[in-house]
Amino acid sequence: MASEDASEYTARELMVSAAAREIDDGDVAFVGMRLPLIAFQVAVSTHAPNAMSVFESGVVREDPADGFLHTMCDLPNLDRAVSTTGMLDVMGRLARGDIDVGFLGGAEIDRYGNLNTTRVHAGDREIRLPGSGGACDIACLSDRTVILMAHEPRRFVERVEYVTSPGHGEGGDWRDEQSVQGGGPNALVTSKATFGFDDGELYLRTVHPGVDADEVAADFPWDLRTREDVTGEAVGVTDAPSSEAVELIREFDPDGFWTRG
Amino acid sequence: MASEDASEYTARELMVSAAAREIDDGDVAFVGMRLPLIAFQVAVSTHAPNAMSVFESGVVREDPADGFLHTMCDLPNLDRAVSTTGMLDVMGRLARGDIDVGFLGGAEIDRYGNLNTTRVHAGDREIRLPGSGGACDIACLSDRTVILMAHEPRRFVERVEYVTSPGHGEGGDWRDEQSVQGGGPNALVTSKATFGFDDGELYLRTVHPGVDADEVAADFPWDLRTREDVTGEAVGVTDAPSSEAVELIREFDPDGFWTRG
Amino acid sequence: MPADKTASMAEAIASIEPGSTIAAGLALEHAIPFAAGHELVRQGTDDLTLVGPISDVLFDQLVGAGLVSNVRAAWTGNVSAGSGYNFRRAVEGGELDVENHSNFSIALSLHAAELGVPYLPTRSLLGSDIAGEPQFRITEDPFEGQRVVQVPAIAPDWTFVHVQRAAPTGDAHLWGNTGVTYEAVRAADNVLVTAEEIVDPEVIKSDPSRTRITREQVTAVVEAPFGAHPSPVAGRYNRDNEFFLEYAEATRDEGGFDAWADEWIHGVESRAEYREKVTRDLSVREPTTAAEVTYGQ
Amino acid sequence: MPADKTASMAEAIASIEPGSTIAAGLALEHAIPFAAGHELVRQGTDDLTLVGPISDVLFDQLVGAGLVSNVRAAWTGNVSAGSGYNFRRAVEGGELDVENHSNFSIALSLHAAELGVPYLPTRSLLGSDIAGEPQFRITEDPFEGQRVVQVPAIAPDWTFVHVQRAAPTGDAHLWGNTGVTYEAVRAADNVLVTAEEIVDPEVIKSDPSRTRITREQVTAVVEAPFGAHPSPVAGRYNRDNEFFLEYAEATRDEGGFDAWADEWIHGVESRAEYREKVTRDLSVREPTTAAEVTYGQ
Repeated sequence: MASEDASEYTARELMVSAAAREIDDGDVAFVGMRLPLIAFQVAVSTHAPNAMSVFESGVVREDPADGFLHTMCDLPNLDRAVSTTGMLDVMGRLARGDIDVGFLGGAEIDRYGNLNTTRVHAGDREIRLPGSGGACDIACLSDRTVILMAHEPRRFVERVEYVTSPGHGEGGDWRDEQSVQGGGPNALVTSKATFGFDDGELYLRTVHPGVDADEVAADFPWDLRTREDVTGEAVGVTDAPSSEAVELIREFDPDGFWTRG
Repeated sequence: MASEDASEYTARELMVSAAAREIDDGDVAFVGMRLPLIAFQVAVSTHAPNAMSVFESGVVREDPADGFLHTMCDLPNLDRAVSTTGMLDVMGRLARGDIDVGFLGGAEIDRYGNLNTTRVHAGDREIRLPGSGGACDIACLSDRTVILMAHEPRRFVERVEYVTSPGHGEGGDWRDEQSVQGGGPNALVTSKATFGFDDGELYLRTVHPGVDADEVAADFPWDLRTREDVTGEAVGVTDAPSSEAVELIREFDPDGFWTRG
Repeated sequence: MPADKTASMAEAIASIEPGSTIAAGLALEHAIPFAAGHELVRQGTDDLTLVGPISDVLFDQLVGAGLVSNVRAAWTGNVSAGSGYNFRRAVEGGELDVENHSNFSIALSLHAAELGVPYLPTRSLLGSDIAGEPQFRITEDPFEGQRVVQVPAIAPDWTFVHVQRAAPTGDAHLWGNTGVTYEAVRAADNVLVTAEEIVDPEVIKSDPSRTRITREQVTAVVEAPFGAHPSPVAGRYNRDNEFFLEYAEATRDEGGFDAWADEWIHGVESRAEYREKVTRDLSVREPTTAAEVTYGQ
Repeated sequence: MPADKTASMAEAIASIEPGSTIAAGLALEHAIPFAAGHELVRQGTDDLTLVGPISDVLFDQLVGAGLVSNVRAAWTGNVSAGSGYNFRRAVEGGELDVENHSNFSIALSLHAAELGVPYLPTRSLLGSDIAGEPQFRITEDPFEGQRVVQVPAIAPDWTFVHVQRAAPTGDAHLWGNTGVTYEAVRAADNVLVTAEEIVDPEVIKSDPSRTRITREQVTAVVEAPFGAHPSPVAGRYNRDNEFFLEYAEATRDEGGFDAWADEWIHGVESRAEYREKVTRDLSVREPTTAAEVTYGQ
């Protein structure tokens, strides 16, 4: 467990901080649970005081819950919410194009940001995963999405076995061609690096402090492009979380249930 | 204005009483306003204590309102209702086939019980009427419908100019052939007589006390069939409203706004 | 701090362009936004398309004022008296186009826009001449081979809604029957909330399950006590039936509307002055208080 | 007098046929009808098809008890711990069929049944492999030529819903987020309402805008205090996260579920006894009371 010194932080705290920066002030964010939930709480407490969060269970909230959340339906998230409503109300906002940013996770991601949370293979054995939940809807319909994943090489595959949540499909203008409404993935944040998308394809944008860019590239089964390839600018180093962000994360997750250990 | 003696009653009070008898105990009735609303209140206060009423504005009610109603949204109809909800909630009940009986009115009715409340001609002049409201939906989707109309010969036409609310179309199995879901009109109650439907065609069932059956038939521009033609049983006389029914009608409409004058 | 969306009625209505599509009268005879409608008449915002299930004289007034080119509705009239005479005259005179709907089809049109889809199917309308109106398509569904009518989406430029209470943010509480209010709020590009009372946001947030109109959908919030008169507002005031009957009498003949509007719209400076002109007692004399509900953690 | 629909949990569950389709867990992590599910396990009602968005271990428990042939859902697992191990084993062992949905598509399936139509269209799913699952059709809409996915209706035999309070008639108040609860209630042939508290009908009728579950849809009402534990109920008790983690640990290995069920399902006589076994304090310590609302006339 990390020390309580805010100048030290865990990889997950860095992920939360990086994810929080993907929320602009005034955004309506489709949040879900775990790290993105904390990221929203950090964002709205710092640079994005007018951001709003919506949750597929039917919760609309403007401010951090006054208590720790294991799930989006924990009572602190319902208490003094802007609205506790139904799923179609929230999904309607997605479908009308009113959601600026949606957060996604996944067991597997491929070159074009497609995500699989339905079934994977470990050798010959097929492993059944929980499934989409609202992820497919968020992936299809949000203006942009941000993906958070643990950095494990087995999660990076050339082509996902099952597209639970479409990213940029086969790259390029695939979403337009397939009439997929939202804008698709804008960023991937792992526990080692952050990535952008160029012409629908993943590229390495920044590595977290102390991580080597070549080491990250080696975790991918294809020839990973980098910011240098895309913009000419060298791969950067991810901004460390501010001490304010770290303090907030530890306020929202006091036992480190989601962000430590 | 009628006397307060319950053994005397107006034509509209008789219509309300006849309409109330069309509601069975346990029915869910799609009521609307004016005479059917009072008919529901009478029915639930007498022979149909377990009937429920629904209104397209989004009101579900088990008992008569404790106050006079000009419209289905008057506050006495909302106060202590079973539910004050939205239109799709109520229309969903219709669409699922959960409404046993719906009430309709109309400016014109034809041989097969089709109703027009959209536009009529008076000579060369086209008169625009208010339109369907929920009537078309009730006519399409209720298990059965009951129609209430003032008895005026100009209202009885061979074929309505515009089918706002479908009855039995062209007679026979027309509704099945056209995939019209509900059962269609079961009865017509006018200020002079009651009518049934046989093979989709209107026939005279009973005349109100003091009304002559031939006189009623003469008001129709086609050769009106009668109960004698359909069942062999002579045209009857409509049951007068019970004194209890008359008293209830005057309780629910104390100034006779809908039922007198 | 979330944006403060409060405005005067004049300011809010001034932001509506001529030629707009406006949905109103969405809770049917309940909570009709008459105060907002009257300000449209004062400002002369014209070439409007009106959308709603039944309008109980609000649409008739806007038609009488010459502001309306098109009505997409199920019923237009006066629930107490029957006809809406301005509406009748305008249609019969060829000055007004009408897209005929049923209540269910207008609800589905707004619901389609709410759900972000081009249409919704229904088994209503089949067998009626409404199903044959040009805006609809009849098809067979691919699963069960049932005939269904496909009802196209309607996304109004503006939805007007009158509520009991709203926060300056736009979050609002409406109770009593709601008709197609929420569908229309979500379908619209802009929403004008007129409220009996503007309240502290904490009042609204104390009961988030009653909050079905939320700020992102709301463009402006106007405090308009008595803003739905002569229609009723649950818990606030009863319906003024006589007013509807007097309106019918006053507008039965051509030109009658102008005199009526001179008295009740142009002749009053404010809703407060309008309210003073209404002498009937419409107050709620036997209130029912909703059973306690708690949230918390 | 309207029918009294109150029943014991055993009576209510005994009326459910093996082979039924049951929708449950409809408010997502909130107010999951665990007490009703546990009685299904006790009675061994099997060959079930389960329908719901995400089930947060209720479905995993019914699968673990060997009662389930089919799951039509968007997500099946344990929200605190990730995997639902019984579900995984059953699918991987070929004992359980899964119809893959997203949350939106399962919501639309139930909504289609609610609206009495064979399908509803959506622009979600396009581009995913879920859109290619056999239950869906992809087509172009006839108005704008947009690609849409047609989602077929699902009408469950039973919907289970847990609420804060219900009248013996079946009219009920549920607050806090509701997910697809109302759609599923209206889509179903039968509804089992389990309630923290059975109340006088006048309590429910004091606030008809909160009453979105009404009697005609309800088959049975069971008083089941603590009936949603370990999930939370707004205003009543907090979520018992440790319980979910302990359940995950207990069921990680084959056979683990039986021991768990012996303790928590077969080993308790009543929900009261179950409640006594739960030692953590889940009470609502900082209640928020909803602002006053009045109706009346």
